[in-house]
Order: sequence, then C-alpha cells, then structure tokens
Amino acid sequence: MTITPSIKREYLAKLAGQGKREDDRGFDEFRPITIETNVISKAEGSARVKIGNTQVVAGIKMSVGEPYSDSPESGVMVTAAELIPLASPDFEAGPPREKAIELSRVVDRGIRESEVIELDKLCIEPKEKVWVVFIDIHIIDYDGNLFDAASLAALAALMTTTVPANNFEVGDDYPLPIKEPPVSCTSVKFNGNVVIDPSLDEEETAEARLTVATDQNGDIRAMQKGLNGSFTVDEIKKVINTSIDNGKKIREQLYKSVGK
Amino acid sequence: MTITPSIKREYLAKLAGQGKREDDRGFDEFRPITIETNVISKAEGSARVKIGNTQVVAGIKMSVGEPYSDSPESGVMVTAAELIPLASPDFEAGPPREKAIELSRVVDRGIRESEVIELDKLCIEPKEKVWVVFIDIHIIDYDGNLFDAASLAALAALMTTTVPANNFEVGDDYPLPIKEPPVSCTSVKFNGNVVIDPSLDEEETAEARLTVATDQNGDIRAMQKGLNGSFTVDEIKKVINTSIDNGKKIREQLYKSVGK
Amino acid sequence: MTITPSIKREYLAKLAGQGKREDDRGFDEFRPITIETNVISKAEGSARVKIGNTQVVAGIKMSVGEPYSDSPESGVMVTAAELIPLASPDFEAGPPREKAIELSRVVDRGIRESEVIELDKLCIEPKEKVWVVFIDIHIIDYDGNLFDAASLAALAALMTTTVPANNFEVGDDYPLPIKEPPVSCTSVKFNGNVVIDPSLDEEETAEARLTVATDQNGDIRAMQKGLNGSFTVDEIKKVINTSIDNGKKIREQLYKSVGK
Amino acid sequence: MKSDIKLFENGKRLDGRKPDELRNIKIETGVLHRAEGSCYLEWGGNKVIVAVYGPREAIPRHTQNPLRAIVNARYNMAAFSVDDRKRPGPDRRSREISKVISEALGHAIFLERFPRASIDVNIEVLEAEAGTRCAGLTAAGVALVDAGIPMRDIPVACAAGKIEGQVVLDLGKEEDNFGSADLPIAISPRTGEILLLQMDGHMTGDEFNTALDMAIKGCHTVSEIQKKAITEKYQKTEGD
Amino acid sequence: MKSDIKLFENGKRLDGRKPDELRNIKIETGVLHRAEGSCYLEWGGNKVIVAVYGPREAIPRHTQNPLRAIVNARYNMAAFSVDDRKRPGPDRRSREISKVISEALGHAIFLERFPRASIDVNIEVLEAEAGTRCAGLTAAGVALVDAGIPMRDIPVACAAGKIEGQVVLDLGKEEDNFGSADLPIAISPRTGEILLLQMDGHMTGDEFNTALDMAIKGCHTVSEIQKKAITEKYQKTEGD
Amino acid sequence: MKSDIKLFENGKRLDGRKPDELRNIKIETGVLHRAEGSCYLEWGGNKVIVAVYGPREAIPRHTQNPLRAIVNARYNMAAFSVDDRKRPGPDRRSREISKVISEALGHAIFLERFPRASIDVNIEVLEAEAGTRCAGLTAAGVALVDAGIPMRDIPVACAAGKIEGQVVLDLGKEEDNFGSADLPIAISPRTGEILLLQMDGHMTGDEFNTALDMAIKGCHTVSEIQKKAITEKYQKTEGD
Repeated sequence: MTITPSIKREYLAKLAGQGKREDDRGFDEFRPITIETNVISKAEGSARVKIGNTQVVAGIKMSVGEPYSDSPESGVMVTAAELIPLASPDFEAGPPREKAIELSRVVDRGIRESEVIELDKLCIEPKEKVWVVFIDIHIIDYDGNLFDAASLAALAALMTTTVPANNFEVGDDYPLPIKEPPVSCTSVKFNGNVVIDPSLDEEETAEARLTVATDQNGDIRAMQKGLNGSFTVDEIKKVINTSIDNGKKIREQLYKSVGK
Repeated sequence: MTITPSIKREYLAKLAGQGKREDDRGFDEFRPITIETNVISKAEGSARVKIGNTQVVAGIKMSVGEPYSDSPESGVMVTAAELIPLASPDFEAGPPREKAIELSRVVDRGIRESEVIELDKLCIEPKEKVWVVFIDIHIIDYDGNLFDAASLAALAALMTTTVPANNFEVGDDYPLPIKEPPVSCTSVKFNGNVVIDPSLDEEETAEARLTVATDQNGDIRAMQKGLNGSFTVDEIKKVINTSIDNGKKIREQLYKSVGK
Repeated sequence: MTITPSIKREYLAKLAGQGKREDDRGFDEFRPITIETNVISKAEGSARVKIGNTQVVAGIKMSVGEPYSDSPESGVMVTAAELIPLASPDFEAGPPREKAIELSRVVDRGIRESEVIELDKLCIEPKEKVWVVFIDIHIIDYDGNLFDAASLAALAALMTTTVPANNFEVGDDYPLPIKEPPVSCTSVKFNGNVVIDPSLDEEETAEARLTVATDQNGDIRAMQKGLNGSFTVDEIKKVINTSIDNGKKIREQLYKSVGK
Repeated sequence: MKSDIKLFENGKRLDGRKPDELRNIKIETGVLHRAEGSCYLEWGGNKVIVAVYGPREAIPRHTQNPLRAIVNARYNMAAFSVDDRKRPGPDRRSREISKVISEALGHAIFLERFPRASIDVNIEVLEAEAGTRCAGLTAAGVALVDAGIPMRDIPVACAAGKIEGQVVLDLGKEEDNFGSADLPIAISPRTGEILLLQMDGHMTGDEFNTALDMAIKGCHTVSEIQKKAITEKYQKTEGD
Repeated sequence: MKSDIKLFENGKRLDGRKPDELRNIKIETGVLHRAEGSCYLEWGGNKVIVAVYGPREAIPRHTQNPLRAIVNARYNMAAFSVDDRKRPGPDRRSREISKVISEALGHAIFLERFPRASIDVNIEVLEAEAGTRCAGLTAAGVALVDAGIPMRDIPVACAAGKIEGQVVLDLGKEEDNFGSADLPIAISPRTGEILLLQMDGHMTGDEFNTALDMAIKGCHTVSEIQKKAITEKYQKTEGD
Repeated sequence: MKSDIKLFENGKRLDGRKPDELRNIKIETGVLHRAEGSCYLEWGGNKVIVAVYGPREAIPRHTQNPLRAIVNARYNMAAFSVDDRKRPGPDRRSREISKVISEALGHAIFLERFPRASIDVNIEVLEAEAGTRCAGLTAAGVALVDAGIPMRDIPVACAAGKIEGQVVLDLGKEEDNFGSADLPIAISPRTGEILLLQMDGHMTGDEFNTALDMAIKGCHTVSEIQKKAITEKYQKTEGD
C-alpha cells in the first residue's frame, strides 16, 4: 500500500481549505467520463469506461446452466472484479483480496438488488436450464474511484448484451432484458472536506468513503460506507443529494452511449 | 507456539514430584465437566462441553446426499474440527493445520470405527439417497485437552440429534440411531509423571500424550499416542486402566445430560 | 535454487573448450540409460527410467469417465509430473511450480500432439463413457535432464499398459492402443558450447535449453526452448540433427525394453 | 424473492413487535478464559461470541503499519449456525463483513498508541437469524472494553429497514428475506458519528431519513445495554 | 480434431492471405497512466495490453537474485477474451507461457544492472484469436522500451506453421485449430538470435527449415511496426 | 465393511502366514544419488522409498526452534500406488501420518545438537498394501542412519491386529479391510520404549496386551533386518 507522504496530505488539505482540488474540479464535480461499448467482440456485451485516468473494461459472457434450487425459474448472475497487477504498482497477483472482494460485491449488489437484469426472463426450462450471466470486470488503469467506474462499465456492458440463444440452440438471439439501472456515485472525506469522484491522491488521503447508488426517480438503491473515518448525519444527507445530481448526468451519458 | 518458560516447567515437575498438580487435582482426576445440550436451535443436535476452562461447541447438521459407491446402503458422516483464533492467542486463521487435522481425525475415528452412528439405518434409497451427518466442532476456549472435550461434545450432540426427515420430505422426524459410545480420556507425561486431563500448562510441558477410548465393557476402542516423547509398556497399561475408570464416570454424566 | 559457484562454471567451460565434459562423454552423447517396466503392480502400466543418476518412475492408471463435449468419442489423457522433495534438496513440497508445470506440459504435448495414445479407440459409449488415462510421473532422483527421462518413462509405461476393461466390467482386458512414439532429446548451451543430455552441473551452468522430439522417420514432432539464453539458427539445426541420431538409438532401446 | 406472508398488519410485525421495537438483547462480558477480552451476545435468534487479543505484534510483518495499530476483525459463521450447513472457512460475504467491521471499530480505538501492532477481534456467529453484522460489531465493542483497549467510545450497531412500505427497526428473519430495504449502521454514541453504513433495497430520500433516524435511536438503546453489561461485570469484579 | 474446412486453396488461405502474409497489426505505446511503460496491440483478432513496472525491489525477498534483476512476466487472459468464458486466475497454460516469455525477455534486458530487482511485465489478453503469446511478447518489448528499461534490443515474436502440407506465416484461428504444426518463435532482431521457440505438430526437417526462415522474416516485419510505434510516440512527446 | 472371506482358518491366515509371522521384508540403503541418506524398502506388497536431507536451516524461518532441530517427515503416496488413482498432493490422512511419524522419529534423534535446523524425511509410497506407515517409518530409520544423523537408536515399526477373534502380527490387505482391530506401533529397540501407537477397532484389555507384546516382538525382528541392511552397505563401502 502506497503511503501518501504527509506533504501530499497537507497540500490537498490546504487546497481543500480554499475550496479547491488538485485538478481544479469543484467538490461535487466528476472528472470527464468516456463510455465505449462493444469493445470485445468475443463477449456477449462489453464496455470500456474511463473516469479521468481510471480505466475499466467489463465483459459479459453468457452460458446455459442450472438454476439455484430456491429460484428454479430465474437466471443466475455472477460478478467478478479483478484488481490485476497491470493497473497499479500496488496490486498483486493472486486470489482476490478484501479490496477486490468488496468492489465486486458492491457492484454485484448494485445490479442484483435493483434487479437490473430481469433474471425471471432468463429461464429456459424451469428447474433445469437457465441463462447464467457472467459479469467480469477488469481494472486496466487505477487512478481512483473504482466503484463508480466498475459499476458504470458493468451497466454499459449489460445494456449492450445480446443473449446468444442461437449459439446454444435455444432459439433466436435477443437483447438481454434490462431495467432502468441505478447509477453509483462515490465521495470521500478528508480533513473535514467531502469531495465526489476522488482521484487516487484523494483516495489515499481519505478518512472515509461513501458510495450512493440512485435511480432515475432520485430514490436510493444502495449505499456502502468504507474506511476508518466517520460521517455526520448531515454529511451523509449532503452526499446523497450530490449523488442524485451527478447520477442524473451520468445516466444521460450512459443511455446515449448505449444508443437509448 | 507458546514456549512455556523453563521456570514453569520446573515448577510443574517439582509439584509432580510431590504428587501434586497446579490445581490440586490427583494425577488420575479430571477437572469438573459440564455438558449442556440443545444450545444451537438451528442445528439438528448440539452441545456445549466444558472441561475446566476448556470449552467446545459441537453442532450436527444433516442433509440428504449420495452414498459412497462402496457402501451404497449406508449414510455418510463428515467430521470437521476448527481451531478458530477465538479460542487461543496461538491459533491462526486459515486452512486447518496438522493439529486440527489430527484432532478431527481422532474424533472422527472414535465415532466411525465404533459405529456410534448406525449408518446402515440412514439409507433413504439404496445407491441414490442417504443421510449425510455433519459433525462440526468449534473450539471456543482452549485450556488443554481438546481431544476429550471435542469428542465428548460430538457425542452429546449426536445423542440429542433429531433426523430432520420432515424438512426433507422423506417421512417423519426421528431420533438419530446411536449405539453406546466409547469415551475418550487423554493423559500426558512430563518428567516421568503421567497425569490425566492435562491443563494447557501441563500440555505445553508434556513430552508425550496418549488418548484411550473405552466402552461400557471396559474394552479399548481407539488409541492415539502423540508428541516426541515415549511411553513404557507399563505406563501404557496404567493409562488404559485410568482411562477405563474415568471413562465410566464421564459416561454416566454424559447419559444423564442427554436424558438417558 | 542452487547457485553453481563460478568456479564450477569456469571449470565446465574450460573442459568444454578442450572438447571435454565432466564425465568424459562426447558433446553429442547420452549418459547410460536403463529402462525397467512393470515396476508397480497396482498400476495399469509402469516404468522406471534412469539416465545416469537421474531416476524417474511413471505409472499409468486408467478409469472410466466422461469425454470432453468437443470430442465425444475420444478417451481422455491427463499428465502430471511432480517434483517431490525426495528427488532434490531444492524441490519444495506444495502445489506445482513453473518448473514442474513446464515439465508436465511438455511431456503431455509430446504424447498428445503425436497421438501416441490412440484416444479414438478408447471410447466405450459415445458422449457418455470413455477411458481416462492418467500418466503420473514421479521424479525420484534429480541429476539433470528431467524432460527426456520423464518423457521416456511415460512412453515405456504407456507401451506396457493393459486396459483394465475386466475390472470396470466393460469387456476383456487388452493392450493400450499405441502409435510409434517420438523420442525427446534435450541439449543445453553454456559458454558457446552445446551438449546433449545435460548433467545437473551442466544444467545449472546452462544459458539455454532446447528439447527436440523426433519420430522414427526423423521428422520433428515437438520442440521447446527454455532459459534466458539464445540459440543461433545454426545451433538449432545442429541440435535437431543430434536429436535425430540419439532418438534412433533410444527408440531401439525403448522397443527392446518393452518387448517389441 | 416474493412471499405471501403479511409482514406488517395492524401496526404490528410478524413477531408482534411495534415498528420501532428491538428484538431481545442479552449481553455478557468476560465469558472466556484465554481471550484478553470477550463478550457473549444474544440478539433475537442470533448468538455471537467475540474474543479480543492484542495489541500484539502484527504478523505477518508486511501487514504492520509503522504509525498505528491495525484492527483485524474476523467475522466467521459456524457451520451449524444456519439452516443449510455452511462450509467452514471464510467466504466472500464474511470477508466483506470483516472488512467493514474492522474499519468501523478502528475509528473508536486509539490506534496511534500501538504502532506495528494488531488488535485481533474474533467474531464467531454460533447462530444466525438476520442482523449478525450488527450483533457482531456490538459484541466486539464490549469485548474491546473488556480487553482494556483504550477507546474514544464504544461503537454500537443497529439496523433499520423497510417492509411493505413501512420503515421499521431491527429486521427479523422473514423481514430480511422478504422486506424491501435494509440499512445496518454503526455509530459512535457519544458523538453520533456514523462508522458503518450499508444499504440494500429501495428507499425514497424521506424513507431513508426516517430509517437513519430510527437506526440511530436503536443504536443508542443498544448502547445502554452494552454499558449495563460492562458495569455489571466491573461491579462483580469489585465485589470479589 | 479433424475438419472439413479447406484451409488452403488456390494459393490463398481461409481469410484470403497469402502463405507468407501477416494479419493486420496495430501498436500503440504509452496508453496507460499508472504503468511505467505500456503498450496496446491488436494483431488480427487479438487484443493485448501490457504494463511494465520496475525495476523495483523484488518481493517476496526469496525471489531476489543478488547478481541481477528477475523478469516477472505474467500472461493473463481476461475471462471474456475467449468463446467459452475462462475462469479468472492463472492456469497451467498461462503459467507456462509466462515462463517462456519471461525467459525470452530476460535475454534482451541488461539485468545485471539491477541486482535484487524485479521487472514486472503484465500481459493482459483482452481478446484472443490464435497467436496470443507472440502478440503478448511483441507488446511487452514495446512496453519495456516505453518504461525506459535499458535493453540490448527489442524482442519480437511471430509464428509460422503448417496447414494442409503448406508452410504459412502467422496462423489464424481455424489454421491453429485444424492445422498440422505451429512454430511460435521470438528473436532479437539485431542479431537474429532465437529467444523463444516452441513447436507442436509434425514437420519434416525441410518443412521446419522453411517455417523457421519464414517466422524469422515475420519477426523482422513485426519489428518494423514496433519501431514505428515507438518513434511515433517519441515524436508526439517531443512535439508537445 | 463386512466380508464372507474367511481370514483365519486351521491356524493359518489367508496368505498362509502363521499368526505371529511377518510378511517378507527387503531393505536396501544408499539407493539415491542426491539425497544425503536414503532407503528403499519392500514389505509384502508395499514399496517405499525414503530420502533424508539435513540438518539444514529450517525454512520458512518461523518454523525454526531456537533450541533444537525440527523433524519434518513428509509421507506421500504416489498417484499410482493404490487401486483407485489417488489425487496428487497431501490429504488429511497423509498429513496425520506425517505428524505421528515426525514425532516418533524426533525421539531418536539428538535434536538439541542442531538448533534452528530441520531434518527433512521424505517418505514416498510407490505401492501400498496395508501397513505403509510402519513401512515408511522403518525405512526412515535406516535412511537417517545412512544420512549420518546422530541418533540414540534406530526407530522401527510394526503392527499387530485382530482378525476373527485372533490376535495376529502385521495385517495384510484383506486383514486390514475386514479385520476387527489394527495396532501399529513404533519402538526404540534398545530401550523398548513406545514412540508411536495408534489403535482402531475393538480389543479387550487382554487382547490388547497380547497384541502389544506381539507387535513389540515384530519390531525387534524388523530391527534386525534394518541393521543387516545398514551393515551390508557399510561393508560394501569399505570393500570398495
């Protein structure tokens, strides 16, 4: 783990005290986002998302498998996020660690709990055969805010996924049935300041992190607080509001990028 | 591994030379034993056993599975003992090590070889469906003599187990068919003295360990010698006799605690 | 990893400069080879091969299993080579490392790609039941040139394997159907000299390694270059010729040892 | 999963509780011999035992922080703690929970006093019935006090949630399975700061505010039970 | 596996290429922010990205060589890179490829200048369609230059093979699946030395000589594309 | 498991042995080039090879004992050593056997002469047919001598058991599968001390005494075979 020298910490704190960030963004402002889809032709759906220098590729593979015994008429989704050593000098090879596990579980819940994939439409033969949707997320370049980049890449990939029914000889291909997805926005707190979409430097300085996923109605669909620090109730409410505002803009860009 | 300072070793040896133990027990005397059953309501059977400060919880879960191909009409039993870091500053998280493996294998053999569980009565459909009995043993507080505490907890849990036939839609619930179990007694040797039911201090000083499981007839059903030291033939015979005597008392307490 | 002291390196280089090797062999000469078969009676086929002091035991076990879905009428072969700590002070216990993986993959390809085992004759019931051939290679004593010793032991074991059809109640036993096998010869390069069948000392000094498997027609069936060093095109062609020559002699010895 | 069970009717929940009513909680401290601090907690059907070891040298060494102690919470479920036997050993869920609990506890401890050390908090779930992470964190807070670890405050946790449109405190098992949102939080009761917060499901902003408020109140109630357990232990000890 | 597809007819291959024709290759360098050196490469349907870190202290320590740096190439396929999803993490195939690529790259680098260090070369296959080890090694060569690692030469790889009795350059997917031999090599283009060589299948001595010759020529062609990508990057940088 | 086979009839066992008769044993020492000490042993259908390395620095370091050497026996079965292929690598059974053999050997070695060292005893079972732990321990004793490890005595092992009410020496395969008790032990032959003892099955006190006595006598017989193998080796060496 890189230890940000205290000098960097002080510099960021001093800037923040003047209402500024390293890259001149506002506290409630995201870095530029780009979303490209269909970047992997072997995948059923795929997307490359950049938030600033952070870069994530998500690919969707589908296959036919068995349903869980407690939901015999539902498809199955599996999410895996890998923090491969390609993306950062601090990521090591080997089985996923706490950080990667939290990331993939938060992305997974964001999609699963909001029922973004209509799993009940992915049954081929009750109790026997259903579609399995694998969401694989590769972090390519890590400059902060993986939660939002990974979640956005997964959504863009899902929204451009074609169910490969023909390949599996179970009918004609069709677009993966998808509901309106919530959008995830992450903020961090350092030295009493709360900023959205943290850069790597800001993340390394941060005492507390809060991810809020909101839907098109501005309702809350998922939250995850992280790190040793704390938030006040007021800070949380403010983060929610900023997340709703940014979520709206990002949702528009997402829809545009997937052609909807 | 804690290294008992030589001062402790000398103190215990000196005491033993005077025919005494740290806690004033006789060489052939167990610490107080308590046995509580039905402590975990989610389990099919369960027990908490204390031997002095040593504390063990065993839980039995049952499910329906396939028989082994070489015994198509027998149920299956699986024993796992975990030395979780809760129980001792010396236990580490991670996959089971030699000590935990030996413990669970000795407990398993004590039950399996004496056919305590009547596995041939746990067949539902030959070759297809049999009951699987999971014996999970959690060490909660480790103050010596895990072998006897774990084995006793497993027996008490098994003797109060109800086969959840109703839940699995294969008939009505019934008590797990059980034969008279052998009782395990462990002794250690240090500085030429042999004592039963070693405390942690005695275990850490011990050169050799001997576990003897005996049945209601005083027959021997299992033995396991451990550690670098040796026993003479006479010592072994003496340990067997002490184990038969203590085994009788513990068996009475066990039967009482499970209501038989 | 043992670091050959530079003095050893210089000694071998000096010898090689005079056209000599430690054990007085020619550059293109193997150490004495012995091949014993049927050394493990529990195995369907087995062989112990010595090349100089290097010693390898290979055993073949067969069982009935499912075919791969993309070759429903073919048997399955599985190769595993273990560098057990028995064989060398430098081998460690634990899951196979790069060196063992490369070894078993090179041996596996040598057999698989040349279709030494006629897998299409190992189908019992298309899509359902085929023979699975397990080739397990144990390195017993490691004094250099594992590739050739392991490959030769695997071939001798396969060529003396009986399909245990009777045991699995699928007909009468018969010899495993085998095609003419390619023979693997390994050379190394150090200080500009290329020698075949390296001893351990030569291996530890080597900059580059080249394995060439050739068949009875002198055709090339597999190659694998290893280590940090390089070969010139001429060196490669020369290694191929020496491998063809030695391959012929070894093939004769192999046939004789398996009684063909 | 959908269900036909009516989770909320006539102002009452399935188990008869009012919307803002906690399940029964029982806390006992100093229950283990070997551990430096320990706590046994029952919360509704949950049974949790916690043992604290440390501060002691963190191993392996590369986990050491030269400036402060690390908190190493390990949330583990016994194989027999749930309806379908759980395979022993950590899974992804337990590792995530261990992480968020470690982070929440870290805020309360004077970590900077113990550079290079680890404080190991072993949370063993013996029986599970919705809300084990809150139960585990709450028990951990008490066990840390029992171990004499210097702390700013005793962290405490409680969840609120939503069932059939109604915001309620401390979801029970069916409520957790069939409800529409769950919001477990942990706070520092002296300052009211939020140390842990997760949310799954669907809530409007207003519902969230109500739920957060209710969960914080719940935390304060649980905090009183924590303190009582600690006081009783110390009174007993003095009385010895 | 046998196939009815005609791989070679009228002097042309399935995808219309001549026997000694490469697939399209596109190389871009300096594509990543965090990496010290990086390269993105498309080679036919293959998409590969490489990041180089180091020289830095090799960890764990027991991997350190007191006399020189170690090269730690890690070839990894993304789960979505192939037709049937690949389970994440290294398998035996990827570990063998990592080993032979590490060895080949090591020859080109002045390893003796960095005792106890590791040079970590992360090769990520985003999409795979025959020839990924050559694509990965070629991209790694460029990324090492981009990272400023001092090298004797830029290693480069290319394969030749045999389909239906015909020796051809740079096998495509069907050619790889149904052809009769594959010969991937890597060379040091300045000296022509062979750094990596593997062969599977069946070739006569003459066929091998033809194939080796063709693969070496292929390497030189790819080497030009490597150099162009590097030059373009530096010109751009200077132009900034 | 039950069986209709008659294991004992007319004073003879299935394979014609008398109750107190051993299977054939063949021991050869110094059979490996790399190992510091080695032994090949055949015992009935069992084939075992043992290599000893050390004393050498124990790694990883945290396994070192500052006061004495550790004995690191590793019992391993070859995949092809049994009727149904065994998956390579250690399982729970082999790890338990490794533990009890390590402990038994440790008693015989002057461990205190080699603080921080490990003595590695690799026991490879090439073919298994009841009694491999006794065979492995016995071979290990010889290999330790061959390695020049200073020892108080040469440990030796043998089992007794019960079949159809009859106490017998050295169970064969069917006797092991269908018999009613097995009692493998190891002793220090000079002092008669018991170093290893395990018992499974059902024996009365009297039967146990008979079996223990018989197993000890068996150990002494095997001990003579050990010593002969060692002497022959030394005589050969001197004769060179």
